[in-house]
Amino acid sequence: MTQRRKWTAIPGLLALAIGAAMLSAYSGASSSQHHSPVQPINFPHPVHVQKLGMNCLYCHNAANKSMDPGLPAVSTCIGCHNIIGPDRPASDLGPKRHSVELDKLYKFADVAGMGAGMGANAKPIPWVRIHKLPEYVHFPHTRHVNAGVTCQTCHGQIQKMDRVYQFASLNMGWCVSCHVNGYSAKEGLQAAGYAPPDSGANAAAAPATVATGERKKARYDCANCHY
Amino acid sequence: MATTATPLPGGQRPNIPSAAVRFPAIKTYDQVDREIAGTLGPSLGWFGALGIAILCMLIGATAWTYQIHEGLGAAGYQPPVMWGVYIVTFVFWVGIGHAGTLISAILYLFRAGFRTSIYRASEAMTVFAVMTAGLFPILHLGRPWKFFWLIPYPNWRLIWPNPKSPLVWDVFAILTYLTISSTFLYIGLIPDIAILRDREKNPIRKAILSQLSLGWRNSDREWRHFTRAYLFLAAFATPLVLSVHSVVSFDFAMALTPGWHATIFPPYFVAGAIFSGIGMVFTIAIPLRKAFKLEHYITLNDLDAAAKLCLFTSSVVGLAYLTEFQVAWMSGNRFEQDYFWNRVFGQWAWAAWIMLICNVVLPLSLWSQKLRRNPAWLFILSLFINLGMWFERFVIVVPSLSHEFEPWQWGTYRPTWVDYSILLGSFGWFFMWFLLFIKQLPVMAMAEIKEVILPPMRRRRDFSHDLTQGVVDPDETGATH
Amino acid sequence: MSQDTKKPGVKRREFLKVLGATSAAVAAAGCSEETGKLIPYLVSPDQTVPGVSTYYATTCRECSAACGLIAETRDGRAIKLEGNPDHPVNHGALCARGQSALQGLYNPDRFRSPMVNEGGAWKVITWDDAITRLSQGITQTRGANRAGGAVFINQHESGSFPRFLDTWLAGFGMPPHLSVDFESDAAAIEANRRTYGVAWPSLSFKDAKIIVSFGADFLDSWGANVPQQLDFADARARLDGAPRFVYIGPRRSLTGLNADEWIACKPGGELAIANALAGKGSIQQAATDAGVDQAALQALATELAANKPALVLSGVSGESALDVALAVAAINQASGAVGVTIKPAQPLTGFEGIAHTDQLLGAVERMRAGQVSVAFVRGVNPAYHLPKASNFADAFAKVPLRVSFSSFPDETTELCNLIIPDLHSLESWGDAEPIRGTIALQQPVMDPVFPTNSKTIPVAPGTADVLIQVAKKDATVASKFAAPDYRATLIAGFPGGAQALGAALPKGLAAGTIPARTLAAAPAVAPKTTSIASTQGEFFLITYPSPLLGDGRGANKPWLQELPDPVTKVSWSSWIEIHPETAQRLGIDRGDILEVKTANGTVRAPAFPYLGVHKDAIAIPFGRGHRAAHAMPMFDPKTHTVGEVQWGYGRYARDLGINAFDLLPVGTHAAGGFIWTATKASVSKTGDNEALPSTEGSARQHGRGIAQAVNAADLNKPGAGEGGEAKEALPGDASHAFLPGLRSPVAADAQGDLGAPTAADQGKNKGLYREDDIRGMAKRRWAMTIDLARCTGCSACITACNAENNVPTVGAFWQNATIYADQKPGFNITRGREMTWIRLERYFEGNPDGKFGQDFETRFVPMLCQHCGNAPCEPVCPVYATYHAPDGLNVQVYNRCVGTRYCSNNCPYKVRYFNWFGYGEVDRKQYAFPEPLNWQLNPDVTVRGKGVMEKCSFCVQRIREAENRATLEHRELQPDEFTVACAQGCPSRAITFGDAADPNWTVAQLANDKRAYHVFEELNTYTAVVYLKKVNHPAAGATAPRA
Amino acid sequence: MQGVLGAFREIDSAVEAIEDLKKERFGDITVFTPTPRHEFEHVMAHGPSKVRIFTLIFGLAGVTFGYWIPVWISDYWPLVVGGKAIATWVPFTILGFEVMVLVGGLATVFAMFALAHIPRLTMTVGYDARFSGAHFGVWVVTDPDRADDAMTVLKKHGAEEVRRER
Repeated sequence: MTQRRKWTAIPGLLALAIGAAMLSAYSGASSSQHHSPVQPINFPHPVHVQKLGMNCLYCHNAANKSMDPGLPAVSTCIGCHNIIGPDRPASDLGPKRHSVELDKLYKFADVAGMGAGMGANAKPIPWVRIHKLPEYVHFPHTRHVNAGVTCQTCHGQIQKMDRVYQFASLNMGWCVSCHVNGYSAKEGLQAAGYAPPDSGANAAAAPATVATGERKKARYDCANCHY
Repeated sequence: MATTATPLPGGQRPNIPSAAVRFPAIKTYDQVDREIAGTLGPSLGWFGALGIAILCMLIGATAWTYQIHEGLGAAGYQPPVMWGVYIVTFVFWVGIGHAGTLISAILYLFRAGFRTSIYRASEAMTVFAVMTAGLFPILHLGRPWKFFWLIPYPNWRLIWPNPKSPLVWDVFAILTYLTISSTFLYIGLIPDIAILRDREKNPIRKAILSQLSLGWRNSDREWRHFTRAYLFLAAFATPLVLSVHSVVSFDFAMALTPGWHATIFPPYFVAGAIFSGIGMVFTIAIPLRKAFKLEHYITLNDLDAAAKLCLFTSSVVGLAYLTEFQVAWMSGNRFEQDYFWNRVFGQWAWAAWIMLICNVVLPLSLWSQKLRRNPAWLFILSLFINLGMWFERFVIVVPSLSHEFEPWQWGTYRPTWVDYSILLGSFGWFFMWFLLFIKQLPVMAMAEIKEVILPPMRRRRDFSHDLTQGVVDPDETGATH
Repeated sequence: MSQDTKKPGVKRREFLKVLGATSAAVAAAGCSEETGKLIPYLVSPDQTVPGVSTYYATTCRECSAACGLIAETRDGRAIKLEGNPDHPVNHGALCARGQSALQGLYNPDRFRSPMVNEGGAWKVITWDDAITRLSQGITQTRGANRAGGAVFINQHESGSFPRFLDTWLAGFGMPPHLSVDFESDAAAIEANRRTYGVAWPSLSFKDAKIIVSFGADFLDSWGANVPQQLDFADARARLDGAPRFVYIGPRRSLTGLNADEWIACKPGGELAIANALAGKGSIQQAATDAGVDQAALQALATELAANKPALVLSGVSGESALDVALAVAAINQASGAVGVTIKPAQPLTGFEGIAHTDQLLGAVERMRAGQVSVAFVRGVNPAYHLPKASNFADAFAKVPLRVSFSSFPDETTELCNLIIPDLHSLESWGDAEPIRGTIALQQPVMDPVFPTNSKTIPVAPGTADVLIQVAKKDATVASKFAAPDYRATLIAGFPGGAQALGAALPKGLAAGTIPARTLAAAPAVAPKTTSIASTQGEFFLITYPSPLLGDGRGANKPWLQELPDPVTKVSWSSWIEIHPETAQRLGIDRGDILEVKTANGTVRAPAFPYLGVHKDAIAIPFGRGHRAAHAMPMFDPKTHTVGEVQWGYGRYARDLGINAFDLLPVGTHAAGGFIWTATKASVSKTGDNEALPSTEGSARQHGRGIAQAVNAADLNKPGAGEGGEAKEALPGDASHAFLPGLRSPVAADAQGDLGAPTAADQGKNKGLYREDDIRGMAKRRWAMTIDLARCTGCSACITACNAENNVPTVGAFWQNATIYADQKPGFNITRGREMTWIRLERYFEGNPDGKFGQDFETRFVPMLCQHCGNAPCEPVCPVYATYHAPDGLNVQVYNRCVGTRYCSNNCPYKVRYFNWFGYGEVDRKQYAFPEPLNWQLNPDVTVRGKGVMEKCSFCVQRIREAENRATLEHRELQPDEFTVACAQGCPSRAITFGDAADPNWTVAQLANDKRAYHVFEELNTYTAVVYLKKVNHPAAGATAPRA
Repeated sequence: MQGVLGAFREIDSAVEAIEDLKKERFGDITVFTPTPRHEFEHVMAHGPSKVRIFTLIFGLAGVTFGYWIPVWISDYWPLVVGGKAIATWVPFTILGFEVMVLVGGLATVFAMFALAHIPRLTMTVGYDARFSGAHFGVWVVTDPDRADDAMTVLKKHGAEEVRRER
């Protein structure tokens, strides 16, 4: 009466399952990191930021004074784009070409043609949201921006993204580690691709911690963000 | 085969733990195997009972599903009474569990002979009771789907439970208790499963049984380590059983609430737990010995001994009740005094008196030996004890909360059908497991019974020093060559 | 709000909808949830920064007082109403009703478009259609030459609109409108006019040496209650020379409960007393007539003589109302009150030109006679207010064209045949002259909530605009209405024109007067005074307007329905007050359903044994008992479709409680006012009993010292509270323990800068810790003081909290479980499941045996989370969902809570509230914020989901906001820079909030007041909420009971 | 491995058989008994079981771990609750105890498994189903030439059945 049974299999599998569950929980498998949805208009950050050198605050105008960064109104787009139409003549910027995206913009804004203002039945652009914190998390952009946290710290090299994707995991652990270990405005600037201002006016403008490169810690008890 | 207990000569009560008289009516190893293994075949009545149990469980499950969907408001909570039937029932079942461990572990250490026949059943009872109890803390959560947040596991939020909270102590205590007691049960079962395996004809069942028996061979080496390990497990389980209910009592004792905030709680709860457990053992064992015709295994001596234990714990509990009042009285603490007055003469008098009568007054009957040795009475009494102990927890939980510091927030409590269904369901769940158990696995430790009865001998041993002379008849030991 | 924010119009509103939806999402929702769409503005409005509040000054229209409002708007939605600090009338205070205006604005049962009743069936029409129909109707009437017979019944309001309306009416040859306010005290107004020549002089409680009130409930709804309350509180909070307050009347209202002495005369007895005090008639005679203790009366007379000036008020509503008022005026003049405590020089013009009930009844009679060609109703609900005895419905039906401008489906509107819903006052332009010489402006703080259904009219118009449109359609009238809309009309009429208006708008105030309407007294029916003595019944029936629902206008606002009545603490139900002694005699228990019968009608409602009502009387409040004319099914959120009309004043009001007007005869007193105490009634038990939805557990504090009081005499002992025997005089005085107790421990690691110990902490002042304890003391300790000498129990703080913190209302009958569960209004309240984070406990002291006696005292205690430094709730939470924040808050983390409810069990103050159902989850029937109520939700505060605990957070969102602002401006927080919602909303300034660790904050000083004490100090919880003892002014000889 | 198996009905005869086998220097003897009997323990004269050592070591490890978890947790994210110290060792004793029992108990069981060579994947030669019932088995490992002597010894002591196995 000899028998070999895989009696070891059951506990073994159980152990594996538990391990997997813990691992996924720990690695934040539930986060929507890296997802990069198709937008109604494929807005090229590189062109606006890198090529034209626009400041983030030009469009996201509340980022430094409000909880939420603010989204450019359609009129803001049209402000420039009723001069810069879909059809680009050949110039030092490059050869002549036609921009489909701007057509879309014109359709949304109900713009007859270049120079014309917004029409009567203009519709807002239904941008797809990428960076979303749960409702019970309160993230004041103003606090971070004014502490010298640059956009790139959380949003990645957004000025280089042809299509925006979620750079950080936005997990609580990710937030907290920065609050606990502190943040150096200097590195922030470097992340944004600037040399830290050593002297002159812009040094004065920048937060004091920039020059020193000291790491500024923040409160990390729950009620700082959850209320 | 022997069907009824053969009375001893002289009719006096021999309580001498001599192997010879432990089970006077059990003669041979074969008899043990035959009789106990014989109880395993499913019967019609068994199917009926199982059906009822499953039905009750389903009712409970439905109610729970509804409650999860609707929110806890579906239950009868009525602030300030934020804990109700669920916590009451939780403590009740944990308490039930304790007697099992007491009998199988503590009495094992004390070498109390009468444990042999009932410990398997009560150990099983422990495991299933704790399985039932374990459901309730989850069940009473506002967001039950988040219960695992109470367990310290590494997570990407980098946050952990609060080890200062009695509820986290509970998690540790209950989980440990469940693990250890089920291991203890299983270890004890291994040799018996081996017996079943060897008696089994049906190949499939045989295969399964030989899996469960882990290839146990009864070799001397196995027995040697087995007995040692069993001893140590018992040694662990003994303080564990004391700690678990102390921890449960901390849920209350650590709070500020008048009627909860008392240092007497741990011993008081442990005594209560064992008391209620013995009650449940009676409720289970007495019908069992009748149905399975095992009266000569669970003898009147055993019941008698258990009844004494019951009487003892009952009086401990009674003393605890009195002490509570005395402490409140002498504390000079207005809140305590108001509360305890309200408990016995106020809105909750009815519950308090049910508790006192069932737990303190009725068990006094056990001073009479006649009643101690009367299974019918023990069974009825045990039902009262179960009721009384449920109400003890009710009296501790609900009235305290309904009559706290803030008079403006004094209230009352009325459960709804959801509470009742889930309470019913818990009994269904418990008995479902228990019924399944008794027909799949032996309700008595065959190997251990063999250990205490006379081994087959070729030569007649001299029992002249033993007052039970003549009990052992060489012709019946089958030692005939 | 300048009109360019209007440009985005409809599409803008789409955006708002999205916001509304997202902000209503729930804490319980997981982290990786469906990420939504981001809808940008089309044109971003200047002024507003997304996510930052904008504040607009405007005027409150909930009652005649016209208080000043500051409306907080976020991303184009009004989310909170607060008092305008610069306003001359309310000085920044605001009552519960005023704050609840928001729920009128966002009421889910508001009409979304005009409707017409054709052949008994209602159908929705476009705005253009509505306006056309209206002008056609009017043209026909004029054609038939019956324009003279028109009646326009308007909710009374001050400002330009009445005159504008009269001009409009006159343009079509119609008589001036009736400006009706059911809550106004005609007798007082008439007496004032005769004595001082103004309708309502402003009152000064501060300057009075003694205050006597003949049933004038100046803290409930009599007169301009907000300024009165503020002034009263200031007067009483003075530690020396505070005036005693004596209340004379058969029922102790909220005002009466705040009195030091109650003289319980029987209804109608006031006249005798007033006359006696005025010197006409003997005290002894008066005592016997009024059935009161002669000694008390004598004492009062002498006291009045001794303390001048007095402030004596009359708010009696009986047949003798006017006589009492005149007698009272005489007393005032005798004690030299005029010009000191009563200031005719600064009249509250809001009370001018109120048409009284006799005039309204006159109109009704003309309707019945068929003389009325067209009737307009705006904001008034006569079908509910006029007793059944007046058969208003029949009379009204005789009018061919019945136009309603009401926004809500009330009883009268249902009887009309054309509905052109008005805009809410927060959506429309207007003005008022609350006090002579000051113009208060009313500007729209947001776009109309509901889009228009018309191509040509981009934004839903208000009544004024509609009238202008109608006028423009008529050649003869058009000339008078050149201005495009009412706003333009206002600017035209405004002294200084657009320039000045623009300048005035930010503060919402301007100097100047609004020309009063030239009022020809509308024909009235002769006063039908029915002598109460002649009526049948063993009890006097006292009816009174509820301090919260008023005469019934508030009934459709869940906040007000849920807010426990300040006196009886009952919500979501009507009740019948009867004295315990009488109740015992008749074997009536609390909640027994009584049947009250008068010659005019019968009602059934649960009994509420109440110490404060005369033993020969029963009292029933107005406000509930709204009914649809035709039987309407109970509201069911499952089957209900958005926009479906909920007749009977909406889902929250219909079939809820009883309408006390049904019991009353049509009686008007000499001043033309409606008589509330008009008849006797007989009471009988019906045998059934229902639990009253009340938040009251035990009305006695069993000597537990929750609400402590001290007699003024003891208080003024030299050196009270500074140790020694003076301590005896102030039991529970613990000021010595405060500042240390009010320090707040932080974790060994500093938690940012908060951990840095202040100089005070070096070595000593470790609060509850040993000096060598490793924990540092935080820099901050947010704390609160509540002055019970100021608190009047008005409950405005609760509404303020509800509005600020998205606290759900749970009392509607559908907010209960589904299967086999009572669908009863207030069920959850009966079960003690109310959610209000701050509650007002009302404890009675004295008169324990419940016998009829006048010497019982009432103490109100606002009870909220005490934010203990040593909080019992914290260590028991298994998941750290509640803990002690470094800045001293006891924090509740909703998204971490698993709902063990252990914290609540362990909280001695019982101030934690559990979400038994998904009150905050959109798709549930228990959802507390049905569209568009959810537009009001505060985006800064998480809406809690099913199964989590919640509680007062000390408005942590406001703290964060202030901190953010400070850092943005690179500075530290300034002392008293901001405050929390309840403190801000408290009309009597009883609550002070701030940083107790910094002596520059007011709260730190108040915490050391000699009246200060902690509740349950013996539990060593080191609460952050410090109460200041109530101060009693017992009559000479008597001593107030104390706990 | 081969040897001789004898099945006895009576315990005393089995014991005597073993004694004789030992006298005759037969090697590795295994007894199969339905229930642990001291008679066999004496005659086999094994030393005490090693399980105790595992129990001790893992018990101590458990209590250490049980203290360490809560201390580390509290210290990892220091939040003040109820004004208590961050790491409060007194209540942590409870966790320490529970974890000690858990780890110690399980360790004991696994030690028993390891030492007793269960679970075993195959029932090795020599076992007979009767030995869980009412029979005592004596299994002697011998080389074939001495098998007969062993069998005689067993028979002599009244073994019910004696057979060779391989």
